[in-house]
Amino acid sequence: MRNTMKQFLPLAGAASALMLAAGPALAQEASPEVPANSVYIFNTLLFLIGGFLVMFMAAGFAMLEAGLVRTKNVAMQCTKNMALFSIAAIMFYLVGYNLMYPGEGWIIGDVIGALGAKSIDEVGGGDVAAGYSAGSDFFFQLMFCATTASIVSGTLAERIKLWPFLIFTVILTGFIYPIEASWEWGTGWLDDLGFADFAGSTLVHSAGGWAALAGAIILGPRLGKYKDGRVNPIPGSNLPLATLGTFILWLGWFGFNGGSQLAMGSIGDVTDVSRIFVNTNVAAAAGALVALALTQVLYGKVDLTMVLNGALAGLVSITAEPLAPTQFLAIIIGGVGGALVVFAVPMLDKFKIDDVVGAIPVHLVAGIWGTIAVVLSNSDATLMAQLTGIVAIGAFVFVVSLVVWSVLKSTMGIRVSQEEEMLGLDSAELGMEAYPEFGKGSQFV
Amino acid sequence: MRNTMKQFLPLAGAASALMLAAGPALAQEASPEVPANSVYIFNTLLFLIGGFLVMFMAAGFAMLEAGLVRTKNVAMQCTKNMALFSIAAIMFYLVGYNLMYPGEGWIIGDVIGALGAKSIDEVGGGDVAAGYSAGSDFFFQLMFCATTASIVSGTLAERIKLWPFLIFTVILTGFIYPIEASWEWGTGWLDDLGFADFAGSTLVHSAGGWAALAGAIILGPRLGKYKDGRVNPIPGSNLPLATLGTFILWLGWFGFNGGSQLAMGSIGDVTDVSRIFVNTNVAAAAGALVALALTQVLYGKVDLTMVLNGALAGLVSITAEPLAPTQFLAIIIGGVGGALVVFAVPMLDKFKIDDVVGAIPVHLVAGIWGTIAVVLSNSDATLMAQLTGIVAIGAFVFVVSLVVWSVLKSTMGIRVSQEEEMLGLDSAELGMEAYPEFGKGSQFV
Amino acid sequence: MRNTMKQFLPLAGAASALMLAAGPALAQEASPEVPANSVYIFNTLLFLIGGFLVMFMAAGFAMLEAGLVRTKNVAMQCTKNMALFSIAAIMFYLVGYNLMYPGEGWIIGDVIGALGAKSIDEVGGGDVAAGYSAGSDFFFQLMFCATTASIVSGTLAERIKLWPFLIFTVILTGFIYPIEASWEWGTGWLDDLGFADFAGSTLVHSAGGWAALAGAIILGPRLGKYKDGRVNPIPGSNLPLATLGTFILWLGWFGFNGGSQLAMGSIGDVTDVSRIFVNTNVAAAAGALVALALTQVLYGKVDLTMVLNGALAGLVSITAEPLAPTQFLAIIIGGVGGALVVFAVPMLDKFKIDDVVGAIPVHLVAGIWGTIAVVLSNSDATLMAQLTGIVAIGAFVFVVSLVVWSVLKSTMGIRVSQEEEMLGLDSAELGMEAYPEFGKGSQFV
Amino acid sequence: MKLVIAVIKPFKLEEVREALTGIGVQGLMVSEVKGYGRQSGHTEIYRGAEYVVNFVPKIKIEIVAVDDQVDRIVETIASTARTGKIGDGKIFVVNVEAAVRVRTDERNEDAL
Amino acid sequence: MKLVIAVIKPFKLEEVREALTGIGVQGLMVSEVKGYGRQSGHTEIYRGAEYVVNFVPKIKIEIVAVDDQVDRIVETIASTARTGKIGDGKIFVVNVEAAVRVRTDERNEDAL
Amino acid sequence: MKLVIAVIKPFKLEEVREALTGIGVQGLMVSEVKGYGRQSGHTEIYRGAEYVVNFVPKIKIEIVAVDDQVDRIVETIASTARTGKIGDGKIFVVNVEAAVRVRTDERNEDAL
Ligand SMILES: Nc1ncnc2c1ncn2[C@@H]1O[C@H](COP(=O)(O)OP(=O)(O)O)[C@@H](O)[C@H]1O
Ligand SMILES: Nc1ncnc2c1ncn2[C@@H]1O[C@H](COP(=O)(O)OP(=O)(O)O)[C@@H](O)[C@H]1O
Ligand SMILES: Nc1ncnc2c1ncn2[C@@H]1O[C@H](COP(=O)(O)OP(=O)(O)O)[C@@H](O)[C@H]1O
Repeated sequence: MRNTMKQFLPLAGAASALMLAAGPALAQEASPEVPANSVYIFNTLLFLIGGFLVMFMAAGFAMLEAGLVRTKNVAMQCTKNMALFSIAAIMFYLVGYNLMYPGEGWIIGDVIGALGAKSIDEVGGGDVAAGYSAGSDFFFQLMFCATTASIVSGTLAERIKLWPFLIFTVILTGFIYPIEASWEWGTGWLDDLGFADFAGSTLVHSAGGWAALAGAIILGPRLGKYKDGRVNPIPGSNLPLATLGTFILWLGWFGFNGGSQLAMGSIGDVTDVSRIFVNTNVAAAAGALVALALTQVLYGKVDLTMVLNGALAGLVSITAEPLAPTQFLAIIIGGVGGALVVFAVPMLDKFKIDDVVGAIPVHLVAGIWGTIAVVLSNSDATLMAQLTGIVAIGAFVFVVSLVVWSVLKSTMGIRVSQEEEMLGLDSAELGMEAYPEFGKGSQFV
Repeated sequence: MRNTMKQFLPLAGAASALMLAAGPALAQEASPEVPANSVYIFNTLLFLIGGFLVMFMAAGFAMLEAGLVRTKNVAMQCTKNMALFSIAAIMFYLVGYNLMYPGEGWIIGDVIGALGAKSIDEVGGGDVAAGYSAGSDFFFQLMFCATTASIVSGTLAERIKLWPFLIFTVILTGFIYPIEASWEWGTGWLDDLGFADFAGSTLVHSAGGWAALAGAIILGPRLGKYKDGRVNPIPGSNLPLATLGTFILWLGWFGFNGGSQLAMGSIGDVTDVSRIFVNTNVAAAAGALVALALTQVLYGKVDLTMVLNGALAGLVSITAEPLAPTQFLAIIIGGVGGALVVFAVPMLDKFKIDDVVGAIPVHLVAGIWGTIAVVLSNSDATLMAQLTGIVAIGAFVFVVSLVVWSVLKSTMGIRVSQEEEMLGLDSAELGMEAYPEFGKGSQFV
Repeated sequence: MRNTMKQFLPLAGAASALMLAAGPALAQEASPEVPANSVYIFNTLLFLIGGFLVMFMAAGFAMLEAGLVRTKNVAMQCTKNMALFSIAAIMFYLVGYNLMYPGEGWIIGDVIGALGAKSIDEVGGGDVAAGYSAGSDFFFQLMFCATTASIVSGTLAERIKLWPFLIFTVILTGFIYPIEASWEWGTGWLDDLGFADFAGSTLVHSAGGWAALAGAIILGPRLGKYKDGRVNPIPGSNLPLATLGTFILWLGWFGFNGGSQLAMGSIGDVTDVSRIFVNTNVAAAAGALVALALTQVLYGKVDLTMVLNGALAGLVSITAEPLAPTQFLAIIIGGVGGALVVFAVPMLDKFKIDDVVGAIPVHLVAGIWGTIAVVLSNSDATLMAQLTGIVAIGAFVFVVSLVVWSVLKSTMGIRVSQEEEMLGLDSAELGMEAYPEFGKGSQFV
Repeated sequence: MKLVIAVIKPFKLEEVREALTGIGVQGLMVSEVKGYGRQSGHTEIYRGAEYVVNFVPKIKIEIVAVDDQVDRIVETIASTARTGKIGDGKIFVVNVEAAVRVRTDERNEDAL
Repeated sequence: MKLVIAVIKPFKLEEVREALTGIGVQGLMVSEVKGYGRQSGHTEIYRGAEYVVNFVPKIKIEIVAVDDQVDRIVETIASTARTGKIGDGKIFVVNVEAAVRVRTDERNEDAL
Repeated sequence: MKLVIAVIKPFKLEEVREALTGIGVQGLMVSEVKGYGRQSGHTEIYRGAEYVVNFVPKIKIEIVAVDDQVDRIVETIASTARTGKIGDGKIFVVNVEAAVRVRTDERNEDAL
């Protein structure tokens, strides 16, 4: 299946072939093919640009989360985001990549990939027949792994200890994500089954959401969040930072979805990348506007944090199939994502699952929706295959995460003490404060 | 006229042709032309890169404005910026694009374009003869529409109601901007006349400025801004955010101006894009430094907010013609822009026009200057044509905006109540606060 | 030596030639060379993308520094960062570029380059034989000059007067940096000697660090930093901004190192760029994680500011040779950089050298380490040549900076008065405040 | 000497300060407080959850004045800060036993 | 009337406020302060340098109440804010000579 | 017992705290205030418009002490906070009727 194999790419791009097949008239008037060397450069460049855009999403998550936690936990949230991205970089190199893309070397066929650190092209090397440089592909794929970990940190903020969180990140980025992602993008069993997830609504976003959900359940809600049967809102400390984070994520998503075309060395491919950019953008817009309108209608006032979540939910929703929909359909898909968030946030609260930044509604709920919505535009996708993928990956990630969180809990403990939580993780675990000054007058030292 | 038609682009780029004409010796030693397929990819890529850079300007405006309003209105300013960008994305798709680029389908020839939603290339499609993918062009052009709306939100901050503002944004991005922009970039009557506005000093920046000016007049100044004949400064709440916003805008401007070359599939085109980057950068630098020096000389102290405005004014000034000037001339053009801002800000105050972030000096005043300055380097431009464009677009946008604002005012009202304004829009209209914590000690909940 | 000549690039890229030589089997199966025009476009595009990424590093430095100074000096730090980038843009154009890249026109052979403003390709021009457009090269190289100046501003924050700082910046960006950088990248005497510094661990980072060190010595520490033999920590006012700044710098570094490949118009080159991205990323990750682990072990608590410095130190360390190392070696190199920072920060304090943001440990110390580490992977590099370069550039920049700072001190004075320092530079020199509101309740005015 | 403590609505500060200057008050201190009183109790919704806003931002003004000025100060604040709507605030008066001007070491009434 | 000034640990504020509401207190002011006391003195490390944290964040509550409510208020605050650990805070009582409700110009006990 | 209220220049805080510790003061509260007094009145320019800066940042220190320590505390603050320039601040003394240490329920002088 095209586009489900998020790595393999025959010379000159699957898409050009498709174009030839699909539009003979068009293909005829095309001048001779783009030379293979140029194709290689274009494809590699797509990975590099896509990669640095997605890398910047790490900053987006950091700012979003720093803005949505209380002041007393802001420095810790920054620390976790720096650390998790760094851990992902190293773990994906050491084990993740080859687990995810074993080629022919599966340990357990189509289920568990290969072990071993990833090696890339030599200096001055590169094989034109590969269609792109191995390093650019690694760079790009790594960023998806890091994104999965970023999702978890937001949900569990303000109460989880630093070190167990980092250990979970090691396991998530080194094993959990690569294994489930191999089933599809590594051409494992889900790919064989016809499951379609273009850029990772399920593989990345729902997966991150499931890991976060397992953590939230084991960890419990923040002190005071639910008391006497009431939900006690805990407002985020810095909404412009959260807004900035959302804009950065929106920007990065062009790399996330656009780069997942995996090729731009042909007219068909680069045209598809453009289509993806357009759909990605408008889905985010629709998600934001639906959340804006819905909160106005439901609560009588617009809720900025929901608008931000709505934009992100629009983005997550379109991620499973950002190419096939028309712009109109993309608006619908993104808009539904925005609506889902508005309803899912209070619903989670009903279950006393405390998700500090709304990562579960945004990434898990909208991720499931987006994966189902693939069938609306992609005729190769079947509802059955989509549901199988959603359930299989959900079950795997959720159960393994539950186990890991439980083991961490019963060994080193995952939650700070009540007193530390009240004091704030910044003082308790870092011994420093995000905004240490005593108001602006702190001209004393 | 080349470069005034901000969309149409014959196969392989007008600029290559120009290059062939202009430099035969050079052209001879050039190896055979870049293959048409590659040209298509390069051009499309320019739009995509330019587009995501300009998209990020939405974050720049959001941060600039969030930094320059008072704390009590910061969350609202973030909300407006998220919403206006989203509205622009949807309106430009639904009506804006075809109004702006009717091709042969003008409703009123060269004045009012076509109606109907924009459709882009099919999956795997793309016509090499078009020179770039339709989606990439749409994506890029959309961002200019959104920028126009961003300009308005800053001026009217801290007192305008959310919903009337959003309705105005719908009209601005769906109709006002596309119509006036069609006159030039849609090859309408101003283009026929020889008006030159490479990347939109007038079409985007002044237009946004005029819409903002009309709004500011109808809306009136903030409470307490002008009392007893004195101007009462209302300092912005977060200058590092405003600085960040300015840097982001500066970055995005490389996409704004560089992408407006519309092609990079030939040596001539990509060389021109480089030249545009260089001129854009140095004009911003000159604007910032002139504002820095002038505020030191005039007030005895440097005013950071003026330096930020100065950099932006430099950018706006060079936008009408970022290609033709030498670097030296770009410094002059940008520097004059920076100076204009320093004088225009207090002048607006004299007229009791309350522009919260200085958008009118930056975008309208420097935009006019930049459009006139085209004649300094572009021999195809005439002062007459430039003035005609400035006046025509100014009159159209200003009058239509005045009418729309007046209608909104007399129907739903556009201004919050005095009490709400004093309380702040965040509490009054959103029921939330940008920085809700009571200083850093708010470890209570 | 390839890669040491950071400008000259024969038609179609040295690297392609290298590839042909190095991998005949591979080269044979390659389709015909990328056409020269396409190569030109690719190379130019690399400079443009690299350039705008590095430009954004100016925002990264601004945010990092705004976050690490006290509230009372934040607006000034923003002002300095805006101004220094602007000054660099103009000075590098007026004198810097030709001093750095004199071609055949050295004033003093291989030591002092040529005088005169830089001119770039005409409109529609560009010479295919040059391999890239002159404007793109200028744009890219300019950003390195600006980076050097950004390094200085952080160290000297919170006590230096604005104007002497700006004058120093004029000299640094117009003369000091271009001259020392010409020795290597302008193919001066250090290049002849075999010194290797791929993207500027020494030429940019150590150079900035030396200039900062000289300034810190002449300027003295902030009031109250060292008293009664104790070090008195002065916490930064806004750690999420500092985190954002670090992420922006990390992003920009892909342009910094990747763009320094100077070519991507061949399979070999673009593959190398990918390799550079990968190594750059993982070195930063290692630097961050080592600093995280080390502060935990040494102090019992993780220090976020050290983690940020650690990531940057990892980046600086890999900058001298981001291409040759394997990913594993890149981890070592970056990790050692992170460790060096953790030890260098308190060491500087021992010498009562007050470096507000840790720029000397990050840029000078890790820069020296990175330059030496070249010999670990680049067989063309010799320890002798590396040390010669480190010492020569260090001595030149340090001594000249010492002289300039001393002259500035004895003429106009470089330090604000005690009272102004206590009051804060924002009030004293700008007459404005970064966060002027009296907490969030400041609904008065 | 008395210490007059007034809690008022934030946006009234500037007006009150001007009125006080008008009657000859030469010094005062201002601080931010959160008030709890009859005014509190409106509900807001944040991310779908209702909650009661208990504390309202207020400004506290503190003025030390000689005894015979106190009434005038209290009246001036009361009349200027009044909007007639709930939450206008309170004024309290506390006795002060001594005062010092740090700069000059002047004492008591001379210190004000 | 008396002014009750209580300095407590920040996270106890909400509990104390509820307890006070429970005994009929209808108004109070809250502000942030930094406390120095026995609790201070722990050392932290910042960028490799040790330093002593002298000031600890605290919340100050101020309540003006009629005389016969004061004891109950003091007891309520004391028992609610108590954790038994160092730094729990202090309560002070100061005499108040007059009170005004700005909105209505009611005086003294009626003003509370 | 007395409550000593001192308003000082912010950068003097650390010095004053050390001096007070030196004479045996074991506890105090610090808060940020904006002062209005003789010192105010300098003009600034913001975006081309002049305005008068009315309020100056100050630090307020509050100490409850037994009666016979009060004079020493006042003298210590006054001499340490003095720079001789306008705006050095004020010190006020107010009577305190009761004190409680929350942690132990100790009362009055034992509570300090
Ligand atoms: N007993 C009290 N002690 C101290 N401050 C009080 C007291 N009662 C009210 N306040 C302060 O006065 C403000 C206004 O009081 P409130 O009861 O809301 O309105 P009103 O004074 O109009 O009846 C409160 O927000 C609080 O800051
Ligand atoms: N003499 C005092 N005057 C004013 N406030 C005091 C005084 N002593 C202590 N405080 C306040 O009470 C807080 C708690 O006091 P502390 O000595 O740390 O613990 P404890 O009350 O448990 O003995 C301090 O942080 C300070 O805010
Ligand atoms: N009558 C007063 N009541 C309360 N605080 C006062 C009073 N007068 C002055 N202050 C405080 O003391 C500070 C210093 O007073 P100011 O008149 O400026 O200088 P100085 O004390 O040197 O004459 C003021 O900023 C204000 O905070």
